[in-house]
Amino acid sequence: MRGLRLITLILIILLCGLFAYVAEDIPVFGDPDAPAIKSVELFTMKGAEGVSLLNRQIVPGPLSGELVRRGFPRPSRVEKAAGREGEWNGFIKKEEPRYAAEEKYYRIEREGDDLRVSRYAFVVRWMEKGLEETAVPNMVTYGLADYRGYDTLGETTVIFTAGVSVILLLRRRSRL
Amino acid sequence: MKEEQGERDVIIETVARVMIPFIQLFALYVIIHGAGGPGGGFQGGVVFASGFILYIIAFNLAGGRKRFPESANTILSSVGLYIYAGIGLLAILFSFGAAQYLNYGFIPFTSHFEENRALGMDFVEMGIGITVMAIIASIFFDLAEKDEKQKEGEDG
Amino acid sequence: MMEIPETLKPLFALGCPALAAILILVFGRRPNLREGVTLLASLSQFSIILSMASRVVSGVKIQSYLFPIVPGISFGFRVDAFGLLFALTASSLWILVSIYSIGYMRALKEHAQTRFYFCFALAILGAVGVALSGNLVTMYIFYEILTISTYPLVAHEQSQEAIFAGRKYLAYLLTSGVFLLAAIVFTYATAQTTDFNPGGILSLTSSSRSTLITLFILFILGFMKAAYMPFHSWLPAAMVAPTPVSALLHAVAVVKAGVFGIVRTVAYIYGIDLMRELGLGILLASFAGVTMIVASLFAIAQDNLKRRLAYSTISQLSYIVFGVALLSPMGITGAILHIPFHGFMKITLFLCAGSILVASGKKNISEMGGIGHSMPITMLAFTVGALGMCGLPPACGFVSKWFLGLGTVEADSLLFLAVLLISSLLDVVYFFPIVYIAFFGDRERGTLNLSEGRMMKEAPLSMVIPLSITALFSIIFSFPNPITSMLFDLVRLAISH
Amino acid sequence: MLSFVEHLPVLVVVISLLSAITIFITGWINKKTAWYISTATLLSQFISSIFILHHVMTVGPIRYRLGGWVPPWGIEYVMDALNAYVLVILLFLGLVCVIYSKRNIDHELPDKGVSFYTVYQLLITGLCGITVTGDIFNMYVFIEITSLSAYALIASRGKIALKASFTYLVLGSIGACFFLLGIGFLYSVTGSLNIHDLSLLLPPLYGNRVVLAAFVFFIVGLSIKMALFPLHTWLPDAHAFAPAEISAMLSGIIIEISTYAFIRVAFSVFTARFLQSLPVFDILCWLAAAAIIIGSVLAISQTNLKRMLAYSSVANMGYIVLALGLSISARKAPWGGLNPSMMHILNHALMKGCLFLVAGAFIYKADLWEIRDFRGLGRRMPYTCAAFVIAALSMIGIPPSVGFVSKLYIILASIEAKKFFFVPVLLLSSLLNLIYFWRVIETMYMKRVEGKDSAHTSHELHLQKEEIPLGMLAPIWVLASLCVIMGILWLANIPIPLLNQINSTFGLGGIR
Repeated sequence: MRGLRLITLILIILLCGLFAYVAEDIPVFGDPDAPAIKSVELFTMKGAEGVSLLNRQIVPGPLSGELVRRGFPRPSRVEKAAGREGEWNGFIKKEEPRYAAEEKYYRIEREGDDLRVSRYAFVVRWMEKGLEETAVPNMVTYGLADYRGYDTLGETTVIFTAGVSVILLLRRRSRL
Repeated sequence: MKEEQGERDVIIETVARVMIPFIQLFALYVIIHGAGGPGGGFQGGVVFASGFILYIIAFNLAGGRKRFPESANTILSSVGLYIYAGIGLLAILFSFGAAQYLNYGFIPFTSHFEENRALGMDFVEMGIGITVMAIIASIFFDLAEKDEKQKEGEDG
Repeated sequence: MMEIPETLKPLFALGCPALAAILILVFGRRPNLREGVTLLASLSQFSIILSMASRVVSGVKIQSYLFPIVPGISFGFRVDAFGLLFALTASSLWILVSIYSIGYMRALKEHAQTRFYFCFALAILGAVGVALSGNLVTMYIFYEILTISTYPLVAHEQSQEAIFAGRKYLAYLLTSGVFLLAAIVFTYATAQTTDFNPGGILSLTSSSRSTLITLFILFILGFMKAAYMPFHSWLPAAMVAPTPVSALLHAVAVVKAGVFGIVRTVAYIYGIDLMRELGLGILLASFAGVTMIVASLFAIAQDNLKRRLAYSTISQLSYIVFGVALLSPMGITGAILHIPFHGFMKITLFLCAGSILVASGKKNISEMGGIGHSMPITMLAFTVGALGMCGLPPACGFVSKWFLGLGTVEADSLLFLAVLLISSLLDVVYFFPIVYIAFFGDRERGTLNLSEGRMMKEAPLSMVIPLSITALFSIIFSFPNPITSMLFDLVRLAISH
Repeated sequence: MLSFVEHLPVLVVVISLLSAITIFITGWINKKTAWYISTATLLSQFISSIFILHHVMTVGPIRYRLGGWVPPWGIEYVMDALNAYVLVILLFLGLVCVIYSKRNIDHELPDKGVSFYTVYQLLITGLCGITVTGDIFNMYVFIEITSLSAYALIASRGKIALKASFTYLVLGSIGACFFLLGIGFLYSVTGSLNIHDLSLLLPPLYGNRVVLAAFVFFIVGLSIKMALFPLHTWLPDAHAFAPAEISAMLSGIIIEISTYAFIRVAFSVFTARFLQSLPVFDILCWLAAAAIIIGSVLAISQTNLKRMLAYSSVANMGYIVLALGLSISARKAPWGGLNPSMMHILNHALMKGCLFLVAGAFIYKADLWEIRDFRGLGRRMPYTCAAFVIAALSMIGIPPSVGFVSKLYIILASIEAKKFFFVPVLLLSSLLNLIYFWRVIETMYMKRVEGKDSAHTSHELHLQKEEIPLGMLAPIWVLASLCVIMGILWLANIPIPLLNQINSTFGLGGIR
């Protein structure tokens, strides 16, 4: 038992050390001023020729090509973001017929001559569209029970499994 | 048996008698309210089960079993999951295969797609609540029973 | 009989024992039917293989490839003259041995006879499969089947000794199987194929000298079934098996499969030229030469008849390896001829040993005084076999040894000729006493049946007939006739590429 | 409009879950229904998995959006050739084991049938869930279901099994935690949980320390789950003391599914390019080699049949992982990429499933655990022992059985990868296999029953047959005969196109 405790202690220390080493590279940890993760940076395009096109809501060819080459969906149009100057949102066509025909997908920022392309994390989408799409005001609830409803079914099953396991192992004189 | 009766505590019994209905009512509130505010099936289910647990602590195991028999426990723990999984299947059935599993919008509770989603979620939360309640109670009953048997064994 | 398409013939030849094995299991409780199946299967297998002979003699190679295993290797058969020769030997002897074993097993009231016949059929499947395989991988599959299926036969008696012998048998042979697999895989990695090709598939251009030599050693280790020294000790140990098993498997099928594999490797994987270039012939020949002489010396020391025969087998097998290792046409002719010839002669000797055991319960040579008088046919057959072993006419051992001798001359090696002669002399030394004791030994001790205590006579007819036939053939082979000429045609084809 | 087949991946999981809760209720009313419902469910699941495989092979991968949400926003099920293949294996063995369990559970857990089948069905649910999912967190949830039910099933025999199960629980939970940590790290840098999506987002981040740490966490966590050599300590006891069908499932499926999860993480979340930049797979090869040798040596030292088989499982996981480790350097079509490891996943499921079921049959009939007690079994239970011999020969690697095929292909792969060291390791291991399996066969067939040595024929008459009921014998023989049939099919390259499709999904193999 004592050996086990010692091993556990060493493991915990090792894990802490690892975490300290790694933490710098986690976006939120690395930069104290950064907001919670909202988008994932995909790539930076050098020499963005089509910035003027972005102003006109058209996706420049090289950008579109680069995205498709990397396996992402082809953007249909771009729109000025609500934020500061030099930021656009890229839209993609939705295959789901229920809602609006397009949805916000990419986030494109200008940095000097370069274009930084990111993609919104799914939390952003939940926050922005959740109420509209599910008519439930509680984000935790619609995240849990709708967007990731299947996970929750799994979790409920875990609880059920635990209960039946206890019955299997402990209960005597039962019909089960 | 006498000893056990001697352990009975009037204060705890009375408080429990008063509290349990309120605890369970609150649990129902937590489950139902899940859509609009803090709460949900897991939390509500646990709170509901805590009512039974309080009952057993205050009174005794046999009484608790009488109030919440094994058969009801068994059926309820499955019914919760039935509701959850069934709602998912209903989405496929009502849309004749067009919609995916758990796509609540296609279950025609109302004529409005988003309302359907919200209602679907409510049912799902209820399912979770029932299962969690029944399972927590079941585990507690099993553990308590084991404990009691061990005590008997030590006495005898 | 229905005409079988030519390309399917190898399959049918293998199908006979496979089907027989299943039927034997099915009829396990009905001995007559079970043994009938064995006989029928052996006859039909032999006739199928024989029917391929005429085509093969005319120079056609019957090929049937079933499916590709990996690129460059297909599971399939290619019947060439050399393979056919081995297949013919094994399947023709199967007929005789199955007749013999019916008598033997019933006379001794052996247990687990169904298992015996089942495994026997599987072993024949393995041996004939090895003979007909078109490439190393197919051959390996049957080679391993042969190993596994003979284990229950070796350990048949289920005594402590038999179990130990079985363990030894498996330990040696499966270990060697592992080496063989390694060798095959590396061959495939270098040559991208493992098909047998007259003239070889490996060459110095594809890999270095040392690699090829290492690979060759792996191959030789892989064919441990050939029972060369110092990896021979499983063979004498395996003599605890019932005599028909020792006769067919440990004198013909199993060990010959090993020798067959070595010949295949030398002639069809490496090729004579490459062997000569690498200097491997000398290596192999010296190895074989040592085994020939040492095994003969061991044989002299044995009193148990079957063990003496086993050491004789070890020695004789090395003749074949030796002949191939000379890398001269005459040597190879002698070696290939020695495969069927030695098969027939050695099986005669073993069958005689079994008959003696059944008739008298005797295993040791020293107890066999005067046995020739009460069992004249058996001992006459034994004498023929012994003459052949020593390389004396009129038995056919003379023919193959003659060619081997020519081979040594062709290879310009007087040393090897001397080895051959010394070894033949030693053969005489350990065979002659048996014959002498049998006919001129102490009659009082020898003619009583040890187990029943009464005067002994010949073994049952179903045992005497097969051994007479094999003895007869051992003589026929050394005289010109259609069978011998067909054999010679096959051998000529096998070496003429 | 989705076709019916496209609904099947999710239905396979949901049907299993529904059947678990149905068993729970109907079992309360009538105990006997449990087995029938379980068997019917598994049969229908197996049939649908074949439909799925057919669809995947002919039409292409199935992508199914649960709840109708487009992938990165919601959960997605992806069926490609890899998981369709694994799903078929898993449901097949599950079906065979449940058929076997009818008599065995009546015998071993007489009054716990209902909860046993409920948990068994939940186990199948979890395994199917891991297999079909395309979302890494969803995979974690199902790993939890699988592990929980596995803990319970192992412990179900009580007494010493409880301790075995507890060890597994502790180590398994650590493994699951590591897996979860890995998921958390990946989420922290990419904000996504979808496997396909992650594979798109990760390439720019390959140098990132978080990503590397996540990868290490995944490897360590899943190595515990799949009992890779230094982390295998939970396995022998768990395998030895569980009921027979659970041992078979554990050894044949559960650790293999963890391997599947590993492959998924390594090749789908990360990519072959990432793996090539790290020496991880080389290290895996060496660990696997150690697992093969040490597992076999430890197996030799066992006297208890089930423990011996358990250590043999450690060795066989070594085979799979070795094949996996070679997968990025060996590229030639039939043994390139994942082919050998995929092969051995199926082969090991067949062989070890059969062996464990046979071991269970011995326990069922005569409560025989120790190898030395098996004297004369070859006569008393001829069919069972014959099946054992076939499966054992297959483990040793006698052609044309499945064991030979996987050995051959792994050797070819290691030559192709120019890692010659592993060739002797594999060959040696087959000799070690020979030692410990032959000991059993020899005891069963060759050793005489004590006191009956005198006459040859007498013990044939004395020992009457005590064969197990057909309901247990049939599954054993299905597996045993598949050991040979599948071996021939592999040699004939018939299922190779399927494996090649798996490889092409991950950009491996390809030269034909």
